[in-house]
Amino acid sequence: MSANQGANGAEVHEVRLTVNGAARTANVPARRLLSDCLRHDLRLTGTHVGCEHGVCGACTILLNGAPVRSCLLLAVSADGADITTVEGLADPDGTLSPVQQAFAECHGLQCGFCTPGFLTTITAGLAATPNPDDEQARDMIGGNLCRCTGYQNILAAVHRAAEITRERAAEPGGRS
Amino acid sequence: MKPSPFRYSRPESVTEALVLLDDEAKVLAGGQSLIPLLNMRLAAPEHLVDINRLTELSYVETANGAVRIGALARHAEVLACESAAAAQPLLRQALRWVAHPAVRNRGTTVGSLVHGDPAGEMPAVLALLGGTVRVASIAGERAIPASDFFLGPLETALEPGELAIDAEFPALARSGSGTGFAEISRRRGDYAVCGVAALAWLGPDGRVGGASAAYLSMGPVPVVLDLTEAVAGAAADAATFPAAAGLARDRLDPQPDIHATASYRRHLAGVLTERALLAALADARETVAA
Amino acid sequence: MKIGDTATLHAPVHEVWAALTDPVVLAAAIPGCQRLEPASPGTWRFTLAADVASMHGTFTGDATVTERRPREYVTVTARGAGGLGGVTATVRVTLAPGADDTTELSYDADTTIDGQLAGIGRRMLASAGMRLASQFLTALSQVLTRNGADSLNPAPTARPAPAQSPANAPTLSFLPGVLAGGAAGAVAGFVAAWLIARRGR
Amino acid sequence: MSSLFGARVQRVEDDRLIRGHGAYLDDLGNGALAAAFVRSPYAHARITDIDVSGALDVPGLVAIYSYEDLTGRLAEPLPLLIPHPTLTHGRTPYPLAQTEVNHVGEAIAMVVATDRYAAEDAADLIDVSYEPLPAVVGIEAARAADQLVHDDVPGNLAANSTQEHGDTAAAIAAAPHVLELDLEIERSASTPLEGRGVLAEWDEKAARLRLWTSTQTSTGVRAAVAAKLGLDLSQVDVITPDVGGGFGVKIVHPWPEEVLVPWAARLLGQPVKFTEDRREHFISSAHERAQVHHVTVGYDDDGRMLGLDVRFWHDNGAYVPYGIIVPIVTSTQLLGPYKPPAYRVEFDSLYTNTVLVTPYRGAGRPHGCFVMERTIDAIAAERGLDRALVRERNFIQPDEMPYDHGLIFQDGRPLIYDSGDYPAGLRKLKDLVGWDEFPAAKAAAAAEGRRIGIGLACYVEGTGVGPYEGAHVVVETSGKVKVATGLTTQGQGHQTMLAQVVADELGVPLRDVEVVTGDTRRFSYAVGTFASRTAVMSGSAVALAARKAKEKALRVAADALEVAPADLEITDGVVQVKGDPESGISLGTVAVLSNPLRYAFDEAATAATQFAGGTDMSRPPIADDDEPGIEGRAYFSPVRSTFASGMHAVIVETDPQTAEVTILRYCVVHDCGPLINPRIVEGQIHGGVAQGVGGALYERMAYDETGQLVNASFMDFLMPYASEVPKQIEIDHLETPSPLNPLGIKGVGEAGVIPGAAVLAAAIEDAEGIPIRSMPMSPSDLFELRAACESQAGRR
Repeated sequence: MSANQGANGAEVHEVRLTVNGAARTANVPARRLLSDCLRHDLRLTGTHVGCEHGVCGACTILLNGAPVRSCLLLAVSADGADITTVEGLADPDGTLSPVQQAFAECHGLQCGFCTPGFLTTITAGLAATPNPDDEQARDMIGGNLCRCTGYQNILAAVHRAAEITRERAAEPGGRS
Repeated sequence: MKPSPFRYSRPESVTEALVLLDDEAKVLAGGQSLIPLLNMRLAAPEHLVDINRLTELSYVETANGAVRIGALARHAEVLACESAAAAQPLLRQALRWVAHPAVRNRGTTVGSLVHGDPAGEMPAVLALLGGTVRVASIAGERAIPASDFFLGPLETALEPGELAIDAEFPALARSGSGTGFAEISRRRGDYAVCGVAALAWLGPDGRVGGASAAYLSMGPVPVVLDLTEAVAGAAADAATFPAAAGLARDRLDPQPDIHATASYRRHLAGVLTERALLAALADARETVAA
Repeated sequence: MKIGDTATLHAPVHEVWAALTDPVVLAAAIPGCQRLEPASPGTWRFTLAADVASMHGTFTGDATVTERRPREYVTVTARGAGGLGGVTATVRVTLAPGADDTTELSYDADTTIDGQLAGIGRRMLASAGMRLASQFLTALSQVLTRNGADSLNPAPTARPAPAQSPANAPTLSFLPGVLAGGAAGAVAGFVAAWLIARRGR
Repeated sequence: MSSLFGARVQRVEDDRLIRGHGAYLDDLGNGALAAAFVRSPYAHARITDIDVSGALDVPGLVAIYSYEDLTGRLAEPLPLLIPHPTLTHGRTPYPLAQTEVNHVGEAIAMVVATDRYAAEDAADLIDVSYEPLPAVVGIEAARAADQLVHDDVPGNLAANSTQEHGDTAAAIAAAPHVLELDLEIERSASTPLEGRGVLAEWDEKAARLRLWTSTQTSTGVRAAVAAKLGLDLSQVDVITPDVGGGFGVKIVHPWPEEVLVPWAARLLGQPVKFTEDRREHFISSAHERAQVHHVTVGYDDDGRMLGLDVRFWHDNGAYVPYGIIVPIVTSTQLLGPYKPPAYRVEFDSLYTNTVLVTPYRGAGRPHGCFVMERTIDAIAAERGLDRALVRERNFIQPDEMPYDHGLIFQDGRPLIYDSGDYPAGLRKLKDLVGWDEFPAAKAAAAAEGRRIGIGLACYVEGTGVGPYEGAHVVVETSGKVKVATGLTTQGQGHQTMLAQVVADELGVPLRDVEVVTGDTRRFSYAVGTFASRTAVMSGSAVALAARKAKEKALRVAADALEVAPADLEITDGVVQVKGDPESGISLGTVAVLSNPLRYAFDEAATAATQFAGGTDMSRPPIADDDEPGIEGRAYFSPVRSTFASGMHAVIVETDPQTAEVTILRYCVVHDCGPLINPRIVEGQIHGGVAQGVGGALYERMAYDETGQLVNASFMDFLMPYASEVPKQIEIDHLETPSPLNPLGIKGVGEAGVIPGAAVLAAAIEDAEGIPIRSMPMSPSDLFELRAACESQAGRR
């Protein structure tokens, strides 16, 4: 991080991040939320902002692998971090991640606005708990709000994603 | 909902942090309580001192009969720490109720103490266990006992210029004592409508020796009650503890809000006192059996 | 858009009038004034750096005296134009003796604005204009109480014009305010320019 | 009938959205100027001054606007969208408050700056002086009218409306039994995860406005903005991007921001964007639900209603831009599947100094259903009859369809149910939930000290209201089919559902059909997405348009193949002689042939050029009554609404100690006619049920007596998480086709939410043995209700 004066007189900090595997740099004032930095400075608009007070979970990203609310993080504070957003979940060849595929198969989304937060949260959740039971699946998504689906199909997608992960691992030369 | 401008410092050491902490400064650790306030512009500190680089404070240590939690230890790290859970099971029992995993991944345990929300789980745990918060400033260090630390809603004894370094939670004397935690919130992960952290121990006769409990959302600060007079001598496997519940209801004077009337809160305090006690005694009996 | 205000200056009327008719004083006291010089009898040409909020620009134009009575009042009509738009303003400045050798100064301005500046909102323009006028009056007041223009650094491009009456110049000093206070927006350009100029000091 | 209609196909929308490639409003317009608003902190006040001087130095500030900047029609109040003869005192807000503010959150000044941070900085520094006025909060205060919201609206009364069928007073007077009940529902709101938002670009050279807005009606916004800004319709394009949920709140238009943002973009010559934040959404958009009802019902020994009189009071908030649709819907849809021989309903729509009230999913029906179902349960309790039996006895029977209630519905047309089989629905639901076995289960639970209860609630929902929707279908020379309809989509899977209809009609693969909604450049005649109308209205329109395109394709192919059109069929995108796959030509080729060309642009096009031969030289290349291309444009305008129906049953457990309510089972039987995509239908029901549960047990808008909304955040407005919704929602379908549209379909968008408060109240009442007359019901509420009942019982 280095700081200098920006055009508007506010101190501007250079923030270096690894986002979805790529090195990125942004020059932002200290108060810039990480969610805004990702969306507007780095143009990764897949991360959505639903409440800006940490309750809805739409802005959830993976910070060094762990889900966190990007609206409750200053971009400067994340300097040096490794970040995964929804745009980074699919394989480089475009193959959907197990969680993404499960959402499509299970009708786990309607308007899609909260979906990126669910996808990142579940991705990390399944890494920690690869075969969740119903209660664990519910806990996994317990901090994300969805106003469309009533969560039924999202829960189904958690289980289906676990299943797809197992299926892929079982494929000859399958990926993890 | 965007923060007001502020001056930003990110010290690399505690010493540097203490030098930077002027009277206008606010410390940013996990930010899970502070940043919502900044976003809503309910708080607009002139200077923000970000301590997220002070990895020297990210420890969770169990030694000398206590669990010591550094100012940068995230809730999730404390929750996952087996030695901490073994030394003081109440930590894990309570941390499960702190918000949601994504918040626990970033939020710090010491930060939630410093935030001083009477609806928060960790202030009640510190208060019940009689722990201390170690704070430092350029003038030196001091240890503030929990009983002096929480002054009012969102108000603690931390002075401007002081940084909370760590918090010490006394370990549980494992033989014949146990802890329990019970909470009711409107939605899972919300702040408690009422919550109870309980500590109970067995007497030499195998009956209940005594108990105490700390209450969330039942006053301006965590409220600790000695329940011993209501439980001493009872069978350790009793199914109910109406006297303890009654004592809690008599002694507590909660306030109403949009989620609960005062009388409902008082009623819950009784119900949850019993639930937390039952859990604590079951825990205590287990340690004896073991 | 109309704006107006009053101020008490701690000098007798004749001194105020003199200061208001001294181009050196005026050029120095008008925020953002880059140039102030006579064009023809009764008309002055001016250049003002204008910077309204995030808009930047320069206004060039003429100010013409339409009415005057020494030590009592003067009315000036000014037109300015620049990249941000155009401004037309009519400003009347009135002086009256106050208690203890002071002067009660009042001004009223009526302004119309077009172009980009017209789009920024009239309250912002008026507010900025009045603030600039106030800054001008404060600067003027300082000159008067220090009993001379020496305390102000003369603007390098301001040229005295002894050959003609500079009586329209004082009104020009309110132009930014007037413009800012004016109908829609051009004034704001002036206003902002002054703000910038002020910050630069 | 065919392969795609009724298939559980995966949504075509999803691939983009799950990759993070959606384009919601705030994802657009990077670099646009940002708008923020100064909003009233008072519920009721006169504005005495607006001092912006403190804001002038904010870096990045571009402009500040207040009412006096508004000119022309922009300076007038916003439109009253749906006038009604009984809405005698309709009041709507100005885009920016003129002299008075009437609710906390009303916009007073707009700030434009280089980004939202700077805009908020400036907004914070604008000093508005107020002369506070007494606030009218709640229906009681509005009725008392000691204080007025609007000086020129006596009694705070926006509208008083009455409808009656039969002689209700006489019927009740003559009835052997009469009950009176007071029933109340509190406020909730749509709260989509994405708030409102609008982005505008003015093209000075083309004199054309391009507007993106998170709306439920792009054509409505277009007409309103054109009128307000004095532009011709053809100068305004309105594009609906991906929309992060609507649920009703985004049907209101134009929101102040929807006219102010394009106006500022034009003035400033730069794109301007407004992205509503969460706090703004709570205090500056719209709420719904709050009503107080008094019911008088007369009935016979068997529980059959003889006369029903409902008097209710509707809190419409500070303004009525959407008219009085909500109470009108309550007053008419309250009847559900029942047929009281005499019915009278009267309501007052009342102003309060609170956020305005406009339709939220269900739109007046949840309250009506609550009133009707509570009444039926009260009759059953008083008579000692089974609650399901009393319902059955009051049902409209299938052979009574179409059934005329003798009332006027929300579309101004007669309230006539077109079809439905309520007894069959009830049988299915009783089987699904195990209604007849429940008493034994309840007794067994009671023996263990547990309290469980079962509830039942039925509803009928008028869906697919007019006036019309249209669609355009064109077959490209690639064989791809492009479909456009004007209404908008907010996550309901319209692109998939409508593509299924078109693919079936045309005989093409689903992957070849692409549907665009809500873009006035593509289809400019439309109404909007509300009242569960898309499948019925646009579904029918795309079917009719596809049929026209198909008819044309068959005619062109018949010419080419020298057979009669009637001998042709289209299968998998190939036009062929029936039963003869070898004879086929692709639909793309047919599209080439349908458009006689002078210039070839590729090899396929060569077949349609003028020297390609094979044409009849005695006729013009395009016949007098014909057009080039394989296209169809059609409109669907039904004579009146079609009526979907359903019923929910729920089993709850109430905690004897903590008064917490746990849903053990949630069962749904729903009838929306033939299902186009059962997966999507079930998704709609799931979401509705979750909102119903939220409204019944968690959500309320908590205003204090001064008109401050004290829970204006997701921390305290308790939208359910996964942990709060039923673990499983069990669904069974009934498919009673509608005779009113070509596909026989009925809408489903709102259905799931309608009986939420009613069915949960019934189940809690059954578990607790305490009459439930007011919802929502928090554990604290239930605890206090228990205490009140105990103290009442103690007094007796």
